[in-house]
Amino acid sequence: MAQPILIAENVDKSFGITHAVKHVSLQFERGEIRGLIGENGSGKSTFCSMLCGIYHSDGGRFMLNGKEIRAHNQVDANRAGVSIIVQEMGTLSGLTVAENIFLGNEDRFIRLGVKNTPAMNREAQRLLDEYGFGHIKASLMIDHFHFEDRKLVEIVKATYFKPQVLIVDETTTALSQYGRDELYKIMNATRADNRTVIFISHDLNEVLQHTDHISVLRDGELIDTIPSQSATEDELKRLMVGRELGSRYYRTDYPDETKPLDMVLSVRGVSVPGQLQDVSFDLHRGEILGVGGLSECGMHELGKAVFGASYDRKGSVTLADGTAIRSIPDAIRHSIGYASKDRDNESIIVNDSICDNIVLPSANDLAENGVLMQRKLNRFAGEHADHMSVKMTGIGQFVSDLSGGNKQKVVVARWLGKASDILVLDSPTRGIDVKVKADIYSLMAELRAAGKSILMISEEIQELLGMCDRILIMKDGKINAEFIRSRELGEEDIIAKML
Amino acid sequence: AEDKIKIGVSIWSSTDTLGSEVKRILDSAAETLGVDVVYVDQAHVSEQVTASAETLAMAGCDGMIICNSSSAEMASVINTCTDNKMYLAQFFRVINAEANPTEYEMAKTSPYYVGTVHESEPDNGKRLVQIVCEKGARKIGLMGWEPGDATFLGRWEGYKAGIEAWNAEHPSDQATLLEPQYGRTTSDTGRATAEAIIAANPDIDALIVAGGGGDPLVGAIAAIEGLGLTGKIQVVSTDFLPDLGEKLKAGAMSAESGGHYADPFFAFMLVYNAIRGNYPTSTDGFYEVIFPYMFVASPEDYEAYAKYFTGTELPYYPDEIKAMADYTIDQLKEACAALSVSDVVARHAK
Amino acid sequence: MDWAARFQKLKTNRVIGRFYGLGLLVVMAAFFFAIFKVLTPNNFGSPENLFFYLQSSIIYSVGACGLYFIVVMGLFDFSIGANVVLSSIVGVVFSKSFGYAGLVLGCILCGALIGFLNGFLYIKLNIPSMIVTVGLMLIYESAAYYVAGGVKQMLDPSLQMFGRSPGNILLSFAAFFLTNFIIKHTRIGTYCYAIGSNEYTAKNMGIRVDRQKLIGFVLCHVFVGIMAVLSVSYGTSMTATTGMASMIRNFTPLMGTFFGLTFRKYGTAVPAIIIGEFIIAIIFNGFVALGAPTTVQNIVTGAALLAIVAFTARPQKGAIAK
Amino acid sequence: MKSQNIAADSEARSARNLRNARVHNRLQAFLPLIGLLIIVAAFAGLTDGQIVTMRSVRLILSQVYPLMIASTGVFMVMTLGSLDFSQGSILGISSIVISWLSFYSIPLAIVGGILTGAAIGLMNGFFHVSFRIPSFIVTICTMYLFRGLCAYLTTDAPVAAMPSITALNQDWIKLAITAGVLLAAFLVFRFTRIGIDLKAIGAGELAARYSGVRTDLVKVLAFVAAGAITGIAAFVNVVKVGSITSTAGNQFETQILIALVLGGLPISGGAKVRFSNIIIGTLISLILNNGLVMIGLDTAMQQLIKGVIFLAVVALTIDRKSLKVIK
Ligand SMILES: Nc1ncnc2c1ncn2[C@@H]1O[C@H](COP(=O)(O)OP(=O)(O)OP(=O)(O)O)[C@@H](O)[C@H]1O
Ligand SMILES: Nc1ncnc2c1ncn2[C@@H]1O[C@H](COP(=O)(O)OP(=O)(O)OP(=O)(O)O)[C@@H](O)[C@H]1O
Ligand SMILES: [Mg+2]
Ligand SMILES: [Mg+2]
Repeated sequence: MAQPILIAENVDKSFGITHAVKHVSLQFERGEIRGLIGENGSGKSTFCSMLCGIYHSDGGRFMLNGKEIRAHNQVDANRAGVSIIVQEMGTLSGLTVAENIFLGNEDRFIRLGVKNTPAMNREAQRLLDEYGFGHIKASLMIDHFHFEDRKLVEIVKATYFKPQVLIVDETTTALSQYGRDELYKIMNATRADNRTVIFISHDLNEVLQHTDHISVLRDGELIDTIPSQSATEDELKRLMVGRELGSRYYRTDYPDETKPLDMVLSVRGVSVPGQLQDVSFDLHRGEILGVGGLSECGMHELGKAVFGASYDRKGSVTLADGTAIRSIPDAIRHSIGYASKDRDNESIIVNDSICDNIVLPSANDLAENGVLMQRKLNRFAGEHADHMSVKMTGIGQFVSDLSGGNKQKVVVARWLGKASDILVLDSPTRGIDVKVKADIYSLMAELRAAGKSILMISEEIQELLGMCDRILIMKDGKINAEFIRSRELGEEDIIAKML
Repeated sequence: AEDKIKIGVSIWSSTDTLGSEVKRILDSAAETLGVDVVYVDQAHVSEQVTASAETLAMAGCDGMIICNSSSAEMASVINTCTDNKMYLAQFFRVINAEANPTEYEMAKTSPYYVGTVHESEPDNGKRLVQIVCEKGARKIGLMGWEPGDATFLGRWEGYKAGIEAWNAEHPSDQATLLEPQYGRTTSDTGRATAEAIIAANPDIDALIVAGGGGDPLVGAIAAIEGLGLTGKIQVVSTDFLPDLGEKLKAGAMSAESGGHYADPFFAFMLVYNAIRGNYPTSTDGFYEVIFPYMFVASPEDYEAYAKYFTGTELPYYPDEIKAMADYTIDQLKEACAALSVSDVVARHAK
Repeated sequence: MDWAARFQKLKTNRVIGRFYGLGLLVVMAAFFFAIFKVLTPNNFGSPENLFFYLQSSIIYSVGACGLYFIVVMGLFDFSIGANVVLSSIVGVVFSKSFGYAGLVLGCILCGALIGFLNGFLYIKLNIPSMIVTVGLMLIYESAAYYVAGGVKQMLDPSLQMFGRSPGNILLSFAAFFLTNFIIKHTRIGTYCYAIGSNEYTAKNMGIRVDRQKLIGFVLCHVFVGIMAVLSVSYGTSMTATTGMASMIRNFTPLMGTFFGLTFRKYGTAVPAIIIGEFIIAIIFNGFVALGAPTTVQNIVTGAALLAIVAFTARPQKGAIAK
Repeated sequence: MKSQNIAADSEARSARNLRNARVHNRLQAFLPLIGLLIIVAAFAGLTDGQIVTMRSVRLILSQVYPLMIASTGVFMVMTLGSLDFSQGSILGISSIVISWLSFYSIPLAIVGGILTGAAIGLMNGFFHVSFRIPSFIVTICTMYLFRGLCAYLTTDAPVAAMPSITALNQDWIKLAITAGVLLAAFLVFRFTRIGIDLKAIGAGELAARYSGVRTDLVKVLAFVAAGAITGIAAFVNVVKVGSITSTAGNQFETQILIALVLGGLPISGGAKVRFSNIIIGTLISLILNNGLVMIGLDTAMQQLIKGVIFLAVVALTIDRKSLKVIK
């Protein structure tokens, strides 16, 4: 057998205590498309980011064509023959399409310091045409194009120089069928050219169809690499999930659903341009309602819409007594709390004290005639932080010093402090270790028992299955399915409705 | 160092053209008389003007001289001086008795307000207008530096009075003065403003650059040269230029008044003598010393001026300064009134 | 497609888009021109007058071009005015021995040095650019005083070519073309925009961000050095004054930069800077022609600029502005 | 076993890091105060103790009032991470209004000055918030605008206040006003949710919005407050100066900026601001100004030293950690 094109030897990476990639050793053959799958947070992106110089590995090395590759940034990696289409937006606004494609690699158009813009535009246009993306004009600002076209530009940027190894990290979710087909063509062409593609996707069907081998990661560990031809979706899922459901930290009760529930929140015909279409559902007292789907399905926006945080929201969100929720202050005043998926930017004020963070939504309640006494605030914040057993040196400590799990505890503490009856929790256990996860799950169960209502948005199917009384699955901005909690309900049922 | 007299100078800027000349003459006097001087630049910003007196009091000055930007500020300055037993004299400025009677009264009653040395700005303005009118100008543009500056307002009064006087005498040959525009204190803004004035009023035959430290004047002359109007538009001003002689020769300038950088010297002398107890300060009045402007209207005038006023020369030699230190107030007034180009030429020719 | 969308589409067309931006600018200039022409038809706005307005405005446009490099990266510089003063004085001093070469090179090299110092200290001390340049402004002002020796620096009449019409036009338009060239035809321009757009991603693309910022500062102050040549040639003298007096010189170029930023999306930053400053000159001269005090001009300029920035801004909902 | 060791190890390390960070933070907070003490000590040495005499203290205080009052307002704006360059113009215009109204009644004049400042602040806040234009662009535009207006109103003569108003120019009155403003602002900052809101917006606007802070409203209010408070500073100014010229308030905004930065206020605002920044900063700034004069240096040298000290103080005290990218 020929020498593998890329070898990862014992690659390791931790973010603080989170061991994101655990001593992974992997080989990639020349002329193959390799699927890389695993649950959210299993370390796929981190693994690829190290290869591309976006992160530095803590240990191990990558060998490309028998030579060690140590990239310090993406352009380095490109020069060495590795390129990546990242999960997030990778284009820069304010630059033209052509400038974006050649950013950091303009040298070939520069003679004596002069950039030959027409030549660069021509070349970019030629590439775009060649890829069949002729509708994108190379000389225009990237800002003129919507998300999908920008992703196509990224595809061109990452592949035009025929890299030895091309990484496609969950790009397909952003693409329509047309874009996907174009991407598959490029992947196939790369393989035909005896080069290699690493393809990351949550769409198992897609992975099975388009890859030669599939490697499965779970909690940062390499589980197995299997040939695609003989694999089945079920087998992949088993490899991905691996551990037993529910045994340790999920709920174990399966209440009989005949018990009538009081509606506490009613969502009717909610639409947000480009994100949500006509979503309606009810949330009941003492219920954990799960919302699942693929990242871009609109479920994260749904949390914002319920919390009154969406711009241009249509439709209504009302409480049982008919009170309409139109803005964030409305929501907070009426006992709705919200924890965002983007914890550091939206949930918590990182550069502020734990005390201020916990107190903020409750400030009006804590004030006597508008006066806030620091002692009272401290007591309040201290109580709730302790209740959540936040690991801290004191409530004056800045949140930026805390670990992810403890940040999340602070977020929860603030809404418990506000005595919120309805909690909208978006990806509450994202990037959190097992112990804190367990804490959060047991807290959710407690709250549920106390008659509070929780809308849990999650990308983790097991979590939905393990915790929710009811699960809504979203697709393309709409509710695609609804499941009631039961022992029989399995991941497959859910995945089937997500894709 | 304890008994050395210390005199503060509150000035708009000790670094611009006029300011550094003022500094030069004051430094020389201080050195001659063994006095410490301390400068505070206040940019003619009212609140900084009043603060400057406090700063000087803090610095332990026995007296100070000040160029304020409006009369009303003097109330605060006089208070500060009285409270801190610091003698005070104004230069380039006088408290306007009609507009600011309270401040005027305070100045009179304060035992620390020694007096003021000032030019008669209205007279100066009037005289300049007379010169240009006599040289044939009938429509006169006017460029100030900052709106509302006390000195400019005084000069403007004079320009208007000059026009009135001319028109009263020549009912059939009237002259007009345009509304002022403001060219700030740099040469490029001065030029832009002068160009704008001329573009809007192509028929003006004279331009008064009221002052502003000389830079706007330089810009205005450049504007006129740039437009090819040198000699067609007379320029008069109240700031001397380093190359005034050439400009006069070339007809770029018509007449100029100035030389007032020696004025603070007399204010300095007032305070110096008050500190030494030579000039008793009454609680019902103060000394008023009128400083004459020097007028230069020909290259020859300027040559003499340049020789004895600029460069390394100063209008008074150290031994003269020493002698002046013991002048009575009347002698001092006389010396001040006598200062002119020919006076300096006569004294220094010896 | 409704009208608005069709219009939007037109604006995004590359060629028409550029003309749209230019057109908007010309319409604005024409608007102010027309107002004053109607109000005071006889002494405002003859072609000859307009040419003079242009000559006084291009000085600031050159400085605005320089500042543009800094501001698109999200940085700021308060030492523009101090640089004009210091560089002019250095230029005049050198012109006494080396003539035009001394003047031009003195100003530009002094500017480049200042730019280097600003960038270097900003990067090494890690202090926000706005603050570091306030401190340096104080220092440059005093440096200028010591270089000038407290004396008004007069530019020799035989060296005033850049204060008159072909000289100033040639030099400043050379500067405009150079700016446009650097922005559009070298990697510097691309990298400046990239850093302004997202510093982190830019770093990931292999752009050496610190070096690029340093280049930005040097370029900025080289253009300010050219502005110094034009300023001192136009005014024919320069005086060093301390006490933050140079701050006032920051603002007129800054106004032009605002225009450039506002019209950047149409790809017409440099023309916007030139026409923007020209509009400011029109307003100024218009008020002088009306016989209204120039003070009114500042009011109108401030208000007009605020209005232009406000109405060309199309803020995204929820966007964060500090 | 081994992994346990590693875990314990990293636990200990992070505890140590935390401790160090805390000590560092505390030190960071006291640096400006230390700076003030060093500067006082240095000038006391250089001026034979003159700067610490009762007289000097009184005189410095007398200069500090308007700056300290106005800095209090700008402090709020800068806590947001925004800037206000229109302060000097506000001081000028408010002073003019106060001078006009002083002929009718002093209380009316004070109210008028405050309202004028508040109105300009409202304009700043409105344009900043509703068009999302960076505050420094908006306030530079309004600075230009109102400086022009100020010059226009003082073209023919300085605007004089009623002469008897200077009778109010007494230390205790100015001290009382300043203390009143500081105390009121402190109480609001410390004992109402406004303080928490301001810091939260500066530290993370988006998260603040999601925590129920009405960010747009609070931002506008901060600009209004900054204007209104400068209206009060304008009253003290009028009382001291008696009449208003076109240059009134020139460069005031820069003095405020320099003072607050010297006081250790992070320019990005946020939760690390401290109320003491105002007091320490204005004092450092004025001691520097006056001390250099007392030493008897010439102006250019004073300014050179001031620039160097400014940069040095900022370089030593600035908190770089809370700035993700330094712009
Ligand atoms: N910026 C920081 N400054 C100081 N200490 C920090 C900082 N960030 C993290 N730490 C500390 O480092 C440790 C590891 O943090 P990290 O976020 O990786 O933890 P984690 O594994 O995500 O924990 P959790 O299980 O709570 O999510 C924590 O104890 C935290 O206090
Ligand atoms: N910059 C970071 N700082 C701290 N933790 C991180 C960081 N990036 C990733 N992690 C953590 O590392 C783990 C692996 O994340 P990674 O993004 O590689 O997962 P993934 O498999 O790509 O997931 P997804 O399918 O959601 O993209 C997660 O627990 C994640 O929270
Ligand atoms: Mg990923
Ligand atoms: Mg974590």
